[in-house]
Amino acid sequence: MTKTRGGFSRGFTRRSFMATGSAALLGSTALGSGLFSGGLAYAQDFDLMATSGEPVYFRGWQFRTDVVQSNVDAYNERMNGNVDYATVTGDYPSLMETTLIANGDLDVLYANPSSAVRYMGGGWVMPAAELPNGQEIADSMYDNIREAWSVNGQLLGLSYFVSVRGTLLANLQRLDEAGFGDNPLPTTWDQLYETIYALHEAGVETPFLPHWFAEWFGISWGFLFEVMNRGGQVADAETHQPMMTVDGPAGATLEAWKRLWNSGLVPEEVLSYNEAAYIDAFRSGRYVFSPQQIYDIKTFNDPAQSADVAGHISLLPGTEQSWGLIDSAMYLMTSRDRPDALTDDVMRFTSWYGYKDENGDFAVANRWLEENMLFSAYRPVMESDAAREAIQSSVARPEDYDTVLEVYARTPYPKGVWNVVWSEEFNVWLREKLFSFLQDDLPVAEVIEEANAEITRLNERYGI
Amino acid sequence: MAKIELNNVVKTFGTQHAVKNLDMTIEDGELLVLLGPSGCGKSTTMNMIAGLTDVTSGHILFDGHDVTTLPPHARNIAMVFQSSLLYPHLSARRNIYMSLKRSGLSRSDIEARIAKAAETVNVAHLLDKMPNQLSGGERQRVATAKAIVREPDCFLLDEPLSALDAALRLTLRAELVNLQKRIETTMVFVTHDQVEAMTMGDRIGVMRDGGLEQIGTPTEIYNRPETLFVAGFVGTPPMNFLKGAVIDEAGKRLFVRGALRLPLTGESAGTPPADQVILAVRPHRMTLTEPGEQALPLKVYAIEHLGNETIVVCDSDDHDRIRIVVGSEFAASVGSTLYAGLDTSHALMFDPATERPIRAGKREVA
Amino acid sequence: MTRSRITIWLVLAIAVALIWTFLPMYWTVKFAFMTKPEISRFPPLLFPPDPNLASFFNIFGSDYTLADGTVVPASGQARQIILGLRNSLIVSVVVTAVTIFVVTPLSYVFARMEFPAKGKLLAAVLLSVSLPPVSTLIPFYVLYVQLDLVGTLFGLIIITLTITIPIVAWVMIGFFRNMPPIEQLGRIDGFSRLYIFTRIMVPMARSGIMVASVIAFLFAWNEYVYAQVLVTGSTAVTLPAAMSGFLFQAPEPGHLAASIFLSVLPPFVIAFFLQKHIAEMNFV
Amino acid sequence: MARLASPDTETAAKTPATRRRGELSNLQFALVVTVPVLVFLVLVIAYPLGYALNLSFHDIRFFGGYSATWVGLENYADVLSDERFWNGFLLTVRFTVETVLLTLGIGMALALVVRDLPPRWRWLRALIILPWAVSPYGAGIFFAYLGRGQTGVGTALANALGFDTSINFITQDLVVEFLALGAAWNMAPLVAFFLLANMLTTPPRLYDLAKLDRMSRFETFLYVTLPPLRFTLFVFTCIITVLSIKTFDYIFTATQGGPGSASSVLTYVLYRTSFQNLDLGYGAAMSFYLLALILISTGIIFFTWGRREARR
Repeated sequence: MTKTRGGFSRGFTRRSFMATGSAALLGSTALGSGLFSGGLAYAQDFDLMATSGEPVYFRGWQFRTDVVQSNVDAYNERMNGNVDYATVTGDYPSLMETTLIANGDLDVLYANPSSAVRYMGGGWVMPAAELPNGQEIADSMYDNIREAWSVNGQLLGLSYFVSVRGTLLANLQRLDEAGFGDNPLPTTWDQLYETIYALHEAGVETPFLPHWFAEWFGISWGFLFEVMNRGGQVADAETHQPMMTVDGPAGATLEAWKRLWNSGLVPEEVLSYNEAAYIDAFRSGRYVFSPQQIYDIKTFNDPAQSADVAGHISLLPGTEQSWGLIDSAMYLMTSRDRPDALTDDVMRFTSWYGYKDENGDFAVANRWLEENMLFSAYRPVMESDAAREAIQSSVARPEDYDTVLEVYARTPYPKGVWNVVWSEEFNVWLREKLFSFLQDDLPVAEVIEEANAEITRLNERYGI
Repeated sequence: MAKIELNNVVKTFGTQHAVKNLDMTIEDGELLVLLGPSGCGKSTTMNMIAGLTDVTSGHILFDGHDVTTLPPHARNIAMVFQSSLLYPHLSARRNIYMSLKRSGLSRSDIEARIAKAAETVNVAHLLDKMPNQLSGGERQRVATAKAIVREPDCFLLDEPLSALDAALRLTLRAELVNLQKRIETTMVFVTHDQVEAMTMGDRIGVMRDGGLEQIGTPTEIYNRPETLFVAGFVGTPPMNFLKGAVIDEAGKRLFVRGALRLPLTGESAGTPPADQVILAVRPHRMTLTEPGEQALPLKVYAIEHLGNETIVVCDSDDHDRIRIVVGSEFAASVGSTLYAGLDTSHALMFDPATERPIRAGKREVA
Repeated sequence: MTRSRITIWLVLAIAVALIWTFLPMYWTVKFAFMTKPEISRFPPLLFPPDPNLASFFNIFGSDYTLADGTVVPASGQARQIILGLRNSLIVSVVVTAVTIFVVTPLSYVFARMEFPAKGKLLAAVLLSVSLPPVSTLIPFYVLYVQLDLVGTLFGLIIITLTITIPIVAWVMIGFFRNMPPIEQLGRIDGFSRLYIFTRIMVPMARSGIMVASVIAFLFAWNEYVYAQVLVTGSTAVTLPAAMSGFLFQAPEPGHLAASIFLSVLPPFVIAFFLQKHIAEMNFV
Repeated sequence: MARLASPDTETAAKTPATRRRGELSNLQFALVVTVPVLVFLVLVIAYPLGYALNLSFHDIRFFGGYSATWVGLENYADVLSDERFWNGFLLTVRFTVETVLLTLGIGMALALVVRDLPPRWRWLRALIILPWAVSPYGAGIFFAYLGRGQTGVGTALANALGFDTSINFITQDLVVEFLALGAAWNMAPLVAFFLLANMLTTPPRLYDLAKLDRMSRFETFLYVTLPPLRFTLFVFTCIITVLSIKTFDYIFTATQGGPGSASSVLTYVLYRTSFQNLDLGYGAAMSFYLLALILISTGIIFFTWGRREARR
């Protein structure tokens, strides 16, 4: 079976980079190995037993590594696998990118879609579409998510989780204390800001913890989802041309931010938080509202983890508008130089881990849902009774179950700025610009103009 | 025992000349003191004799054998370093032992020698102490024991007493001289202390700027300094220098300086007339006198009572410091003027241009 | 010493010095003895209300049951922490040993011998002190990929040596310079240069070598920038790299505090027992 | 007693000149011990420098096909008109100057405190050294938790004293000063110990002299304690300057360059450029400016201060 993995150009790319600095030191890496992908003897049934005996390097960021490890152990034991799992800590996307450029020991990795698109652009990724059961996998995903995860119609990776980052959580207890318990929860960003100022009037010192923290998925993503929640787009989903306007949702977002910042309701330190500090801040019960991961509803309502707020964390309804954006991650396969037999093993493991195990169960995805309320891209997973139980056990009020599904269903995805090779560069730029917008009190119009210009510049640079 | 000869020895560090064309002979069994201010090249000279420093050019001979390229231990010398350096992490016994470790002697011979050397300088009771437990004098003795235990042909001592207090220095000086005479070994002793040099040396080599100024017995050095530098460096208190001129007046030579007109007598009487000379005279050879043509007016600067005698430190009219040794009962107030006469038969005349003595009839050579 | 009396000012000054020294450590390390809700409480607590050792068990892979029966689950990072601890020890000890072995003669030679081009060579050694790791990271990474050294202890040891050698050389050169001219004594006694160096200078320089070892150990033990890029996610992960998993992404301040506490213990013990040598060695 | 020598030992003590051949000359000995290390060091200096130099003349792109285009000095020129670079540059200078002053000042204060300890209290000296054993990234974590309003000691104390407020040091105006304080916490103990070692060599008589001269405490410090420490202070000024300009992991864990870019010092800007944006050529050019900054700063310190101290 022939496949177009572009192995040749990839190998060439890496070697050219290294030769840039050190022609003399360059060893001769086997050029041929990447030319033709491992021709899996593709039969009706995809045999998941590992055969090569060589290690498959699986790397992820640090999240419930105990669960991941036990899943990997199960695969290794049952499927004769030799998967080497470890976490990569620190600046994950950059470290992964460095490893990929260098053709390092890496076969399967976690990636956010924006990173995945970039890696694809670098030619370092073997898309999921190349799996023998690639079509079947794509078919069992929700359409909007499959689309978000595809480049040129090719599905990049398998479902790790799908979540809503920026789900507006509310601390019901604090609302009650402030005398707002009987008011309906806000349903739009504008209503939310009004409530925040009203709370402040009522003596609540820190009513809102905005999504302004310092991670790569912090303030810039906060901007993206607020613009989309307000009905706007940062860039066109197909052409990637900039779409922000001063009197549109982007302008409204920045105006709201400027007012919030200048009102002094938000401690400046938020701008230097990492996610740990961001979650801890909300967990402390100091704040009333905050955009958070939808799966953290479970964390916050768990007395063992969040005694001060457990049982009081609800979410704003998705009746009027969407909240947040789709924050998801995939299992990606790399296209590094490796023996064909090993490539086959990589595919087997990825399919087992990211899709169905040898019994045809979505074992890993189901477990994530139960343990951490991590949603999946696979329809059968989400539509199971187990999913219903998992969600219901995690929310503060029974009616929140419907709200969760409602919010989940409406959540947008910023394809215009994420499914493009410059996504990370724009993200870093946007992050700095937004910090500067707040701290240096830049005019709204100027920031929007510069952001549009930056997108245009990046499009030109990459010939888009 | 060895006779050491230095033939035209030169040492340069980069472009800097540490020792310039040095010729010197150290006689067998002699105690030669190398004297000079710091940086004069005396330590470098000693290091070259020891073999610690390579010679840039020239030759060093021990008993007529060229040892210029031999390493230190092959020259059979012993050396005591500044402040009586010892290995700080080894006991006194081990320190002494280290001198013989490479000798090939049997253990019992070494023990016997150590015991004997320790006895010689009276440190037997200190052998098991560490250097930092020893007093300055004890360290010096241990260092000496370490040196003599080798039974070397030559001892080299590089300012071993410089860090000690005056009283102890006096004692150890005598001890060292006594030791050297007992064991009859050639010894080279480096110091910047002229008293030490005068009291210890059989001969003294005075060095300055990498060159040998003069070599001779203490008496020669004291009485017949061959350069202005030696004259000023040796002797306590140092020689007085008076600038002036020598004129011929009716066949008699006079030293003239301002109103001062001194007839030259004795050896100096032969000094040829010259516009510029320096008259050097020991403070002991000056006396207090009445004002007059032969008296030098001086202003009292300080008075130093030594018990048996008194040194009057004065300023001359052109601000040269002049010292006069007088009787112990002398009294005067600071700032008062007094008049000094001097005995020109003991004065030396130097040419300021060459800094060499002016001898009768040799004026034209210079 | 001018005054050795204990005055009220001295007591006050000592108190301030001790607070200055320990408060920053205490403030984070206390998390290790607190539960998650206690850690995130606002306003923050000054003291752990009910100290427990859960975090210490967790980071080594054991669940821990609190007094009230709550089970605090083991950390998934435990494997890496244990691995990191082991690797950090290996790297630090090897780097320290190699650094001392190599730098002691090197700095002795630079401090006490004259030879051609000495100044230039010394400048080259010292220049490497000023190279920022951030700017050498990419070139090293590429080189390491080609040499297949990424994710290996050997590779990390080599790169850590590039940090420790110049710094330790710098300290040791100063130290050797201030020693008395003992090698002349040795040469008079007929010892070879090698003997003088190994049997006389090295024993004499013991306290200097001790301090240099501490410095080398600390730099190796605390190295994070290179480790982050070269060994994260491999079996050669070091403790700092493994720990950073508690810092980024998933919040585990308790585990972070426990592992920091763990990570400062070895250097503390070493620095504590060797500090008197530092006071002795006066290298500048 | 005439001489100690006896005939049988005389020959043994007079070692023949054969050893000379076996003994290494200065140069040989120096070569044997230094060359391997130097080759190693030169490689590890020269390789990354050369590599980075080459990168800096190229525009490196990974996406849409790898390319390395020769651009000559363009990267260097671009850096000079880059606002982020200058922002980082100023922050680096501010951080470095503050760190040096705080470290030396606090190190001096610590040294003075532990110097005056009576013998029975000397063990306290050992405690003061401990922060030095903490890694920069550990110190970063400590000061992040210490300084944030959410978790910080300021908020805790204020609330313990009854003020319902949050005291936060991680602000645009204060963050650099706060970070400098943390860096000083980390490095001052070492300075203190070397200063202490020097202080203890000052003859106690000088302090008696100062008392006779009726010097105030401050004058005593200025004229008796300080002068012998000047060379040590100079050396540490150099060391801390270099370490402060180079520092990365400390700021990375403490603030990630934030809030906003308020603590994005040069090393952080460089990290973002090279690692996050993969703009390797541009980043390499920037790293040479960083290296130049280090060399020029230490050069300035040496020529304005060090030469004077060395002459002394």
